[in-house]
Formats: sequence, structure tokens, C-alpha cells
Amino acid sequence: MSDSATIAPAAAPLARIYGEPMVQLPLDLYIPPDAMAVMLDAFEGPLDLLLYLIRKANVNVLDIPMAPLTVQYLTYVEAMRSQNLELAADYLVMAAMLIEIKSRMLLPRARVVEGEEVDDPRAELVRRLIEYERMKLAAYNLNALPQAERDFEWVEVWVEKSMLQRLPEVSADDLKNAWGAILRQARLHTHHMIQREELSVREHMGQILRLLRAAGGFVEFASMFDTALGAPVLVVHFLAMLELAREHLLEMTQSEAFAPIYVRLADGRVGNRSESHAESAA
Amino acid sequence: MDELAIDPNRMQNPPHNPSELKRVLEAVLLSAQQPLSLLDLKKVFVEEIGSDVLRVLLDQLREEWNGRPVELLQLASGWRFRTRVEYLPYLERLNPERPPKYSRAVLETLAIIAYRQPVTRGDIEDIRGVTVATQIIKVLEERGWVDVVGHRDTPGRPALLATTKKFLDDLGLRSVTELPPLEMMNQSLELADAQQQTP
Amino acid sequence: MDELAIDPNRMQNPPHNPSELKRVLEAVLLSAQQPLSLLDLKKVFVEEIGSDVLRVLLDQLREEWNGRPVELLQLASGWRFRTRVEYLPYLERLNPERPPKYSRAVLETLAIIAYRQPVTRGDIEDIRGVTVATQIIKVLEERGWVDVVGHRDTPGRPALLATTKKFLDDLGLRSVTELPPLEMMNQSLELADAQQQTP
Repeated sequence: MSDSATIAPAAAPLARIYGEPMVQLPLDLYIPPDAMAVMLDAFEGPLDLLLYLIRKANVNVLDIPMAPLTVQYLTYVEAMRSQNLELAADYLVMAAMLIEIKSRMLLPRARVVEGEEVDDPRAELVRRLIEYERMKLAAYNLNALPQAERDFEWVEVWVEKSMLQRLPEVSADDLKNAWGAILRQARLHTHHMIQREELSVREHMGQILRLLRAAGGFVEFASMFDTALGAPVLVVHFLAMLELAREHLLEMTQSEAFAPIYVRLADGRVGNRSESHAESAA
Repeated sequence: MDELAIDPNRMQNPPHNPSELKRVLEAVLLSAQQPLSLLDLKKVFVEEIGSDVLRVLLDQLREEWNGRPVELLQLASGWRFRTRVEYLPYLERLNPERPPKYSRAVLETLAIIAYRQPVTRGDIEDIRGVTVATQIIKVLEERGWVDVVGHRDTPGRPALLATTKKFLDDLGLRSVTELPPLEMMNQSLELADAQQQTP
Repeated sequence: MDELAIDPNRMQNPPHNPSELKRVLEAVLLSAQQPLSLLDLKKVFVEEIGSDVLRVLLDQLREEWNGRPVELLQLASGWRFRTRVEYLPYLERLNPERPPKYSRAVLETLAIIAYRQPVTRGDIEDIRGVTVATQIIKVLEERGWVDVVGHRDTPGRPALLATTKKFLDDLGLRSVTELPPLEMMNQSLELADAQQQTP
């Protein structure tokens, strides 16, 4: 245990590293029972405990005095066990590793060819300690960065969407499709459409016939039109009159150019007319 | 490991001038999830701040935000920043919601007016085979897409409806002749018409 | 309440001068619920806006907010306004509930994932020298800071963990390259002490 001096407590700035104000940490064989629970909580694992021992002793991690370190480590682990604290297997694995390295260090070193690197049994342990400490420091630095919700709030100004009255979009194609829908519907309701015909030629044909009959079968052409009804009605009325003439239900006569035109009820017999028509064509 | 500890005793000097008080109010109000009452806002400061002082500061803050894209509002439950209505369309473009749709009745009515203009309400009813609710025409008139261009010379002198220039603009058309042609459809419609006319 | 009808066919006049463009960006960024990328911000405008123009405007906007209680930050997933850290004490008094502080185990695990990503749980255990409780990874996943980005082609195909954009956003970073540089043991103060003591 002569080496233990090397690893003896220095003016330890440890609390700074580990956060916990452990001023009087037990370093030697005796560890107060109540301190043990605190310690186990304080270390994140065997690497953390090793780093603690190394830093506390102010030794160079690249040149770890294995014997005293192993002794101290085992002392801690043994103390933990004696307190019946549940000892994580990780600590025991590390203990085995330390003992192994220590024993390899005791073996005479094989002579190596000049210029070749000597295989240090501690190399793997050192690599792991360095990496772990790096991550430990990185964790500390990460935690020091301003963090959303903990150190600042996101700005999220209230948006009242109901203030926005959204109008439906319509495309020309929508209209075409709507037209198609109307057509399909129209076929299903054909009868309604007949009844609702507003300006029916047939209806006007009936009106004209009724008018002629009432007037004794002979009326001046112009008097049959009520201009107050508007152009569409007049047109339909005229069409109805032409249709009646074509169907030989009435005749229109005019003695000379610009003379009044007269309309009179025909007898409706088609036969005579078609014969004479046929003769003239012959 | 040390946390980034906020030591209440080590707190930065409490703000004393009105301008710094307003900056604090701004920070708190801009990040708040709900309106903050005067009572809430008083809690923010260590030192006592009178309601009257607070109200003056909030009024000044509201003034300062005049003409900016968000506005400070005094609501029933407290003060709150709100994005001005004229910027909502931009937000809308960022997160488009499914646009609302016109009912079939509105679309069919619009199609009839567009393709058969000018038409009376009676014409529309004839073609659709159902009565047309006043509301439907009103929707189209309020949108500025349809208006009355005259009256038909028939009993009752019904209003003749036609589409407007705005309708064409909104649909990206230069004239109604640019509406999709109805070739096939027209033929079938005429056929249907012919069938109806046959006694 | 004043309403604004948004006619999708007739968007209001697009803003043309840089100052009005900035007001729009301000409105959108102040009310956004997450950081907005350049792509997001382009969607806001009807007319095409180049990334370079947008970047200049955003830089100007950031400048304009200099010295104000909230700041515009460029983060991993885009731009976002946040309250300056020095206003935390006020926010805390208003709303004392802050997310719980993370244990050393969680922080070390996070650091390993952040600096050595992508890593498996086994990698983390190797570095820390202890088993890593499932709960620790879960805490980070639930915060949205860590997720599985793949599986290593080794027996068992262990999940590869990496940090997310949200992690960077929440820490005010644009990329993992902005993480605090790793400190070497040799550079630590403790070693300086140790060297003095070493014979």
C-alpha cells in the first residue's frame, strides 16, 4: 500500500465536477455507512468511480498507477458490498478488469524491436476513461445550453381563424359537371319539364284557334298580336301561326303588296291542297 | 452536475424604467398561451406594480404595436396579442385547410345562369325541375357572380339573371364563350327537349 | 369582430416592397407553431420569391428584433421567434411549471447519442460502462429529441439512435456541428493540476 500516497486525497476540487458537495469523501478503508448510499447515487458506474479516484488523486490518466488505483477501487466496492447494497454487476466486471491489467503490468515486458510501440495493458482502459469523460463533459455542456420550455418560450401569437371567412372555389369544369348532373336529373323528370314549358308554340296555336273561332273565323293579321306581351311572346305567337298554316288549320291572304293581311280558319282538309301541289309540280 | 440554476437571489436587477417594464410585458404576452389578466401580469414582477401603472404601460404597448402585423388586444379575460386579420390569408396559404364547397343546388343554378343567360328564376326551376330557394340566388349575388340584367316581358316581369365580369375574372375566363363547351351534352339535352315536345 | 372574406380566386394584392414582405414574414413567424423553413415561407406568397431574397429579408428581420425581448433564430428546421433567455425569471414567476431536469444518466445518454450518432444502446452502454435503462431512452424519445434512424447489420439488428431536428431546435442549434465542441481530458483544468503534481 506504499503507492496509496500517490492516490491520496489532494486538495480536491471534486465537488465542482460531480455537483455533489462531498467535501470529506471516504478515501481509505473505512467508509461511513451513510456515506455509502450517497456515493452509490453519486456515481454513474464503474468508469465514473474510476475517474473520480483518478481525478481526486491528481494523477495523469495516461499514466495510471494501477496498483493503488485497483486497491482503492476494490476498497470502495468491498465497502459497498459490506453495506448489503445491491452492487451492480458492472462494478464487479470492472474490478476483474483492473486486477487483470494490474497483473499484466507485473509481468516482465517482452523485449520489443526498437521503434515499435509497446503494448500497454492499460491502453483500453485509458481509451474508455477518456471517452467517458468526454461524454460526461459534453452532457454538462449540453445541459448548459438554453433549452426550450426550461430557459425560454417559443413565441406563438394567437391566430383567430374564424375571422377568416373562406369562400368556396368554383372552376369552369365544376359548372360543366353541374350541367351534366342537371341533364341526368332532367331525364328522370321529363314530365315536369313539359308542364313547366313557359312559351309553348302549341299553347299559342290553341290560343290563335280559339281567337279565330270567337271572331267568326276571319281576323286581320296585325290585330292578332298583343305587342305588350314582348318580343318572345310575339315570336312564339308568330311561329304558332306559321305552324297552323303548315298544318292547314288556317289560311293567310293578302290581295296585293302592303295591303292588310287576313287570317281565316281553314277546313283543315289536306287532300285538295296536296293534289293541286302535285299537279303544279308535274 | 450543475444545472443551469436560476437563483432567485441572483435575479437580474428588477426593471425600473417604463421602457424595460414594457419589454418584460412584451416577452410575457408574446409567449403566453392565453389572455393574461392584470393580476397575472403583476405576478411577473418582484416589486409591486399598481394596476393603474400597468394599464398605462399596456396602453402604450398597444400604441407601439399599431400598424404592426400583430395587435395587442384587451379581452374580457385579459390582454393578448393577436395576428391581424389581414395577415390571415398568408397563414392560410401556409396551412391550407380543405376549402368549403358550394352545394349541388348552388352549382347547378350557377351553371344554368352561366350557360343559358339571361334566365329567370322560373327558367332555372324549369331546367332543374325543382323550386330554387331564394337563398341560393342570394349566395351567388353576394359573391358578386350573378346579377339582374333586366326583366322578361312576361306576366310578373321576372328578373333576368346573368353572370358578372367578376364571375369571369374569378374563374379565369375572358368571356362566357370560354366556358367548357357542352357539345355532347347539348345534343342530348336537345334530344331530351325534342322528346318532351312530341305530343 | 371584423371579418375578412378570403376569396381563394382573388387573393389580395401581393405585397411588393421589401418592408411589406417583412411584415408578412413577421406575422407568419410570430404566429407559427413550429419553425418555418424557407420552403414553408415561400408558400406564404402568391408570387415567386427567391431563397436569396428571403434570406436577406429574414436577416434584416432578425436585425430589426435585436435588443427586443424576443429574438428570431435560425434553427435546424427553420426560423422561429423565441423569448430571450434573460426574460426567463419573469416567465417563471408567471408559470413556474418547467419541464423536469434530466438526470445525469439521461444527459450522458443524450450526449453520447448527439456526439456519436448513430449509436445503438450497446454503444451507449460501452461508453458509459453501465446498462442503460429502457426508461432513459424512452424519456428522450418522448421528448422528441431522439429517434430510431435504422438498424445495425449485426446479430439482433439493434436499433440505431440519432438526435432529431426538434432536439436541435429546442437547443437553438442549426446542426449537430453547432454542438459545443468536445473537450479533451488533457485540456481540462484538472489535468493541469495533475501535471503539476506529477513528479
